[in-house]
Amino acid sequence: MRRFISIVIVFGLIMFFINTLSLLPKYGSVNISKVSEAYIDKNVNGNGGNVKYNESESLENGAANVVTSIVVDYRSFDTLGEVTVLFTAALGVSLVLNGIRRKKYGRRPNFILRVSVGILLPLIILFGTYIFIHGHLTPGGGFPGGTIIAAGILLLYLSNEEFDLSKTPKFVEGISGSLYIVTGLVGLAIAGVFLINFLPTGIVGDLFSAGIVPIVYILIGFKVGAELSGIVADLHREG
Amino acid sequence: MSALLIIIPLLAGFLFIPFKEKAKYILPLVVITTLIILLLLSPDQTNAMGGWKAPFGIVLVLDSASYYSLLVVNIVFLLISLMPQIVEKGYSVVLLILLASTNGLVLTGDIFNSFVFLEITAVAAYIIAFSRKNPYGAFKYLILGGISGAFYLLGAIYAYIGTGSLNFADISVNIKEGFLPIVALLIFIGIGVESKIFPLAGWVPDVYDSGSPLTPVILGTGVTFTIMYLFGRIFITVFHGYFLDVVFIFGLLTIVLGELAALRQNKLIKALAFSSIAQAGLVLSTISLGGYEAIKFGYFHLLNDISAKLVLFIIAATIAHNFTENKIAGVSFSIASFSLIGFPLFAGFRSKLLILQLAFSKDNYLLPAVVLFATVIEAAYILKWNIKLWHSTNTGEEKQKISWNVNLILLIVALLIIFIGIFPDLYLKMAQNIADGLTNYRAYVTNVLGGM
Amino acid sequence: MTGVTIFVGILIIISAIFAVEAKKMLDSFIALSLMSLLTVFLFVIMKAPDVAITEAAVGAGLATAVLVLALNKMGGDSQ
Amino acid sequence: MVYYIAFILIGVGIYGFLTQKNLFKHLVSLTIVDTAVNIFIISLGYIEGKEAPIYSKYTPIANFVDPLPQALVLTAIVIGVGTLALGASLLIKVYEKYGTLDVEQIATKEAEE
Amino acid sequence: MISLTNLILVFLIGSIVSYLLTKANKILGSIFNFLLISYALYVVWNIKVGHEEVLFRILRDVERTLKVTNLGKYFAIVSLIVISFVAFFIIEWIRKKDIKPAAFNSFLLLMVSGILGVFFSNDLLTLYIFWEIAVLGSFLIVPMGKKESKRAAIIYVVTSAIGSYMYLFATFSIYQRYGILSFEQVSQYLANDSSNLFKWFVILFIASAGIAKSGIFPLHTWLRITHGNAPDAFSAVLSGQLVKMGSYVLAIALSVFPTTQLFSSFYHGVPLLNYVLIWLGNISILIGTFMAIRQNDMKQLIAFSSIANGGYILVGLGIMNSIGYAGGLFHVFNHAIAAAMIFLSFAAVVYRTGTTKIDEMGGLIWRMPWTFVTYLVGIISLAGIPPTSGFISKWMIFSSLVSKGMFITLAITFIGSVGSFLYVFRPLAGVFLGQLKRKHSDVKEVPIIMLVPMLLFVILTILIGVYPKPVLDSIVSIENEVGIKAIEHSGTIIKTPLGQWNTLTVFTMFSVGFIIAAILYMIFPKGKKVDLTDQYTGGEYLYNYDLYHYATGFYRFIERLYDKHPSFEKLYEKLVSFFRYIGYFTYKLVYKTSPSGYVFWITIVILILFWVRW
Repeated sequence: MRRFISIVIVFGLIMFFINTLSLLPKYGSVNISKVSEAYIDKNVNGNGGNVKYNESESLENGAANVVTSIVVDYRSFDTLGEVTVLFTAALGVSLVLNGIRRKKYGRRPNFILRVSVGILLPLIILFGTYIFIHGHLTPGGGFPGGTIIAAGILLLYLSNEEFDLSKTPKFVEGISGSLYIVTGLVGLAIAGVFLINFLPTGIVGDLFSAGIVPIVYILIGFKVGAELSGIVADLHREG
Repeated sequence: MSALLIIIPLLAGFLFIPFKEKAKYILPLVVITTLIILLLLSPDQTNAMGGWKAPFGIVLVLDSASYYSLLVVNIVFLLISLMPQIVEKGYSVVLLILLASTNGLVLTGDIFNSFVFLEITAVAAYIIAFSRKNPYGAFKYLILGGISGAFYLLGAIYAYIGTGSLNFADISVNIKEGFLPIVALLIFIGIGVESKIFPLAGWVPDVYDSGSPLTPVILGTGVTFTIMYLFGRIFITVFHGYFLDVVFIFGLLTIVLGELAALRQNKLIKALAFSSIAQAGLVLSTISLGGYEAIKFGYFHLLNDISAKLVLFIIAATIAHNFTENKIAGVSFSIASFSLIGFPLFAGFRSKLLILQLAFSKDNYLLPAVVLFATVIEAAYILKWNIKLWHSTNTGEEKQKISWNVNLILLIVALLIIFIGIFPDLYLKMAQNIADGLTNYRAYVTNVLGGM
Repeated sequence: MTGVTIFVGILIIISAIFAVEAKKMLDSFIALSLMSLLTVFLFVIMKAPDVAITEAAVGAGLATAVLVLALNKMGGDSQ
Repeated sequence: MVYYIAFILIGVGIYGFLTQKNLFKHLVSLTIVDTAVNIFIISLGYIEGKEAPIYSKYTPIANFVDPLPQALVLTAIVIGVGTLALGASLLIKVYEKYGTLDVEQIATKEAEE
Repeated sequence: MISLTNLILVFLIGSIVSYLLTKANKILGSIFNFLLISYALYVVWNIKVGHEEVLFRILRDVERTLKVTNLGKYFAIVSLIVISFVAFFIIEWIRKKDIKPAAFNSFLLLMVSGILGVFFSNDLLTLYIFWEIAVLGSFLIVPMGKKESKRAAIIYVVTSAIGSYMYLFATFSIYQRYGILSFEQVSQYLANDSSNLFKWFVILFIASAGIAKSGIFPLHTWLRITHGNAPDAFSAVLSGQLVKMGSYVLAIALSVFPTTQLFSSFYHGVPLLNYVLIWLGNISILIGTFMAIRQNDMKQLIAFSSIANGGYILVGLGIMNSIGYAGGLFHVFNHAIAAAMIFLSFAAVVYRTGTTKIDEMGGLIWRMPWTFVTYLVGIISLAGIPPTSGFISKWMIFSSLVSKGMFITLAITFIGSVGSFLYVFRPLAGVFLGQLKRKHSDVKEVPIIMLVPMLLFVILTILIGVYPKPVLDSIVSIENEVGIKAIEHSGTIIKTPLGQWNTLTVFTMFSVGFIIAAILYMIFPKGKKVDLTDQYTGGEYLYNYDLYHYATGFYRFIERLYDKHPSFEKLYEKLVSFFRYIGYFTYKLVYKTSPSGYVFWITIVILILFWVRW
């Protein structure tokens, strides 16, 4: 009986959403809004124009990856909010599960796991850092890079019983978070606008291009990595 | 410059994460600095984040409405930060984040940014709502908040598709014709859960009764005001009062059923939680009467309700039995409850009177009937608690004495309630400015989009 | 291209239904991570590599890990 | 037609909420709803025959899909995980207090208090 | 001579001062109270009628004014007399009782400031504001009584809230329709308003505040609990004075807004609205009388008598011919004094014996003679026996009923007064006559300070009974002000359509008869005083002679006639529990459910809005 009612309700809900389809453009034939048009051509302030990989120089935002340019430069305030959500979640998890000792799994991790972690860990850490350093060039950025590092930490937790992060993730998290805000404040001090891109943006596609975008993404990478490994550590504590 | 209001508490939060316990002492300092900055700022300015002008980048709007709302929210936070007794170990950092996110919610001029700040407030609220005694309430709140966040996000996306950009002013000016109903409905669901509207706000009694005194105090006053402000900003400035007739009906439902449900509660905090639901419903239905006067009186009543709730929740959470030892707490509790019911010499009377007069002038006979019926019920259960606490014979074994600073704050707010009852101009002027800012959306649009 | 999208879409829905209906908790978590992986694939088809990597790392990777760890902390699959 | 997939997924998520008794399943359904919303947002940005929004050797000139929904989804995914992590830890506490995760048993235990 | 506004402010500040004073020393604070109230009586006594003052401004365009009218002045004097006497009584009474003295005194002054405001406000909203202050003041004192008074306070506030909120609803609809609130303007606008329905709605809703407060039929249940359990001295004020505020609003609703002009006459010149109100009065007379007979607690007994007398006043006011209206107003005075007098004597009895149950007492006449005298004169006035003032007002009401030809109402009021003989006699016999209980043998008379106000009341009743001129003069001035043909009277002679009535001759006749009876009592040998234990009981020695006290179940034979009477208190309790059930239902359904319940409600809201919107 309960199943039947919920099916009817769900069907009604889907009909509600489908009814809105008449408003939406057909799948695949969306016309780009004026805002994203400006983001792609990088001429929000009007001095953009046709951007060409490896040629166009010192644009208003040098990031090759347009999504990263939106996430870290055009709508950087969102990301600040985003990082705070993760920060509060990690803080919440540590407040809720205020365990003290490291929880032992009770059985020695088997041999294959321990050996493969020894091999895989440096690769994972390297790959994670690669992602958030090249955030403004290749897809991915602070968030996936940090998560990959945290996955590495998780592997460490699984592979040996005594491993435990003490307060280090808290410090890394605190420092990288406040550095991110400080870069924003420097922009406020120099140009009177918070989170402005005060460094030269260089050639699109170079490693050292796009002003503060790579710096901010690296900081976010550290912060997310520290927070998520903090969450993993808390899940491994008890008592 | 207005970004500093959000950044400073955030920076303090980030810096103090490694030593959470010490954060209790810098919380008042941070709140005072934000207050000073706020007083230095001039009310109508828009700051584009990252230097990108309005529809493209994110914009923080500081007009008369957000200026005074910020003032109220920061003062509430200041009062709470001056009472370290009610803030448990390690929760001051969460309070810092909550202050940043409430300031952000008030200031932001971008719909997706308001979604992010709403999520931060929600996550911080889940943590505050958690307590060893009642983790289930916090979990239910989390699920409800998650779902409402998803719907709010859907609403934001439909608004983006409808107008091409995410900026409030842009949406209010050129949202395509058919999109308004769907966007208004989804945003209504998203905010409805937080603003305690009847069927959506199932989490309120369990969360307010979570045992730690901080939860009801901060959620009942600071966060409620911010959410009500956001409600006004979106449904009046952006949607030009489109969805308000539906909200009116939901508001009435909230008042009646909120009061009735309060009638049978045997715990004081739960009864007060339902009373705050009912008062929120009253504010919403007054606002949705439409027109400048309605909004002004709605927020005036909200201010009165918040000052009364601040006192009631602190007392309900700290000492829940007789007042014979701590007289000041008893007196301020009675003053706050009389103001809630609307006895003449107190603030609540003024706002209820003005609301009734407004409803009659709009030939709406339903709202006054509901308000008066609800006040009769409210009088019944609040006065029952008043008497039970004043005349309770069981001198509780744990002789809980309220410390002096909590008593001082209770007294100040109680005297403020009486002062407003006699000279209501202080709150009225604030409510007037908020109503000004919210209603003339032409000024808002030109202010934000620079006359585009 | 549309044939592949539809196929992946249907697979996602099936794995989601399985995740909801599964009796044992662990099966539903695995179904959930399968669904995340399929969504990653869908994002790649829809030309959104950034989101694909994030979903892969965060959605499939960490979400499932957190759920399994929490389940483990509660004494295995007792329900 | 990806819209239909997204809507059906939201339906499945809500169905999961309405029928399931185990609180963990509610967390799973919440993730499903979040993923469904993300799919819906990305599908609104997809344009037939356009490339991923990254300037690179293969796509030097701007012939891109709409990048803004992708930026928004980036944030939405991480918010989803944040809530999930907090939800899981709250669940652990609920389990410690009530000894079960079944909604009915918790209701009966709560009624006893 | 300070203005009214300052007088009210003095009382507001006075309440704080008296709180501090009584904290310092109980007696000092109560004396301060008494002096302040008697000063107020002095100010009100010689305030000039028509004197007007602007108080303060709430709604922008209509400023609040205070105006002294004859009606207001009359009611204020009656109330202040009662309260000042009770305040004098409290000076001694407050020492022994276990209530919180400081709070008691300060809230008493707060209530008096509210009362002053009510009687002198010139428009509907100021009256509401001061009405609420008076309710607040009295609400704070009531729970200081016995255990049951905690619940009584809630019922009291809720009932008066129902009444005053209907009143407020009517006030705002008047303000919305005419834009003005002062009594004269409103009555003019009402007079030439076309829609009959609106007039009915407004008058009935305004009268509802009076009905709630003076305990008329539908909203009468709070009187028994509140008067029965409030602190003893305060229930004198409560029934003597607060109930009269309700009659004041009824008087306004009936006479200031002249119902006779507003509505066509329905029955011998009495409009239909008045007729309905008169019938409400009748029902409350019946309820009051029949329920009073059953009561075993003396304070609750007199509470029911207040319901009955409230009914008398409403019947009097409702008839709206000169003699009936005058009768109603005069009865306000009489009942205020009589009820206050009786309650004070009960307070004295409780002060000494500590119980209010009639069957636990007996034979107190030997120990407390003066209290007995007060009580005796009080019930004589309440029952309406000639030498006291009570008779005049009842007689006026009877004659107006006869002249109007409303014989059913006449029959009911007659049953009411006969019934009042019955129920007033019960405490007399149970408490004062009969055998003195052994545990009360050491009871002494109450201290002198408590006796003075009681005896003053006695003198006042008899004086007005003999020489009603001052009260009749003010009634004449009220009737002229309200536009009803004034009654002609000269000193002690009252002319009515049925002939005239000279109080002086009646008094002389009665005193002569009284003296003769006293002489006979002296001459003839008094009966042999028989000690209770001197009983011939067939060899079984009587140990516990209390059994012979016949106060228990005094009117058992009458009560058996209507044992299964419909009780309105239970009806209202069922109503409250119905609301409580709705609350429980919503709480269980929406707030206490599992997360799937919450999601269910969200989807339901979406579907409803979807279905409604498209």
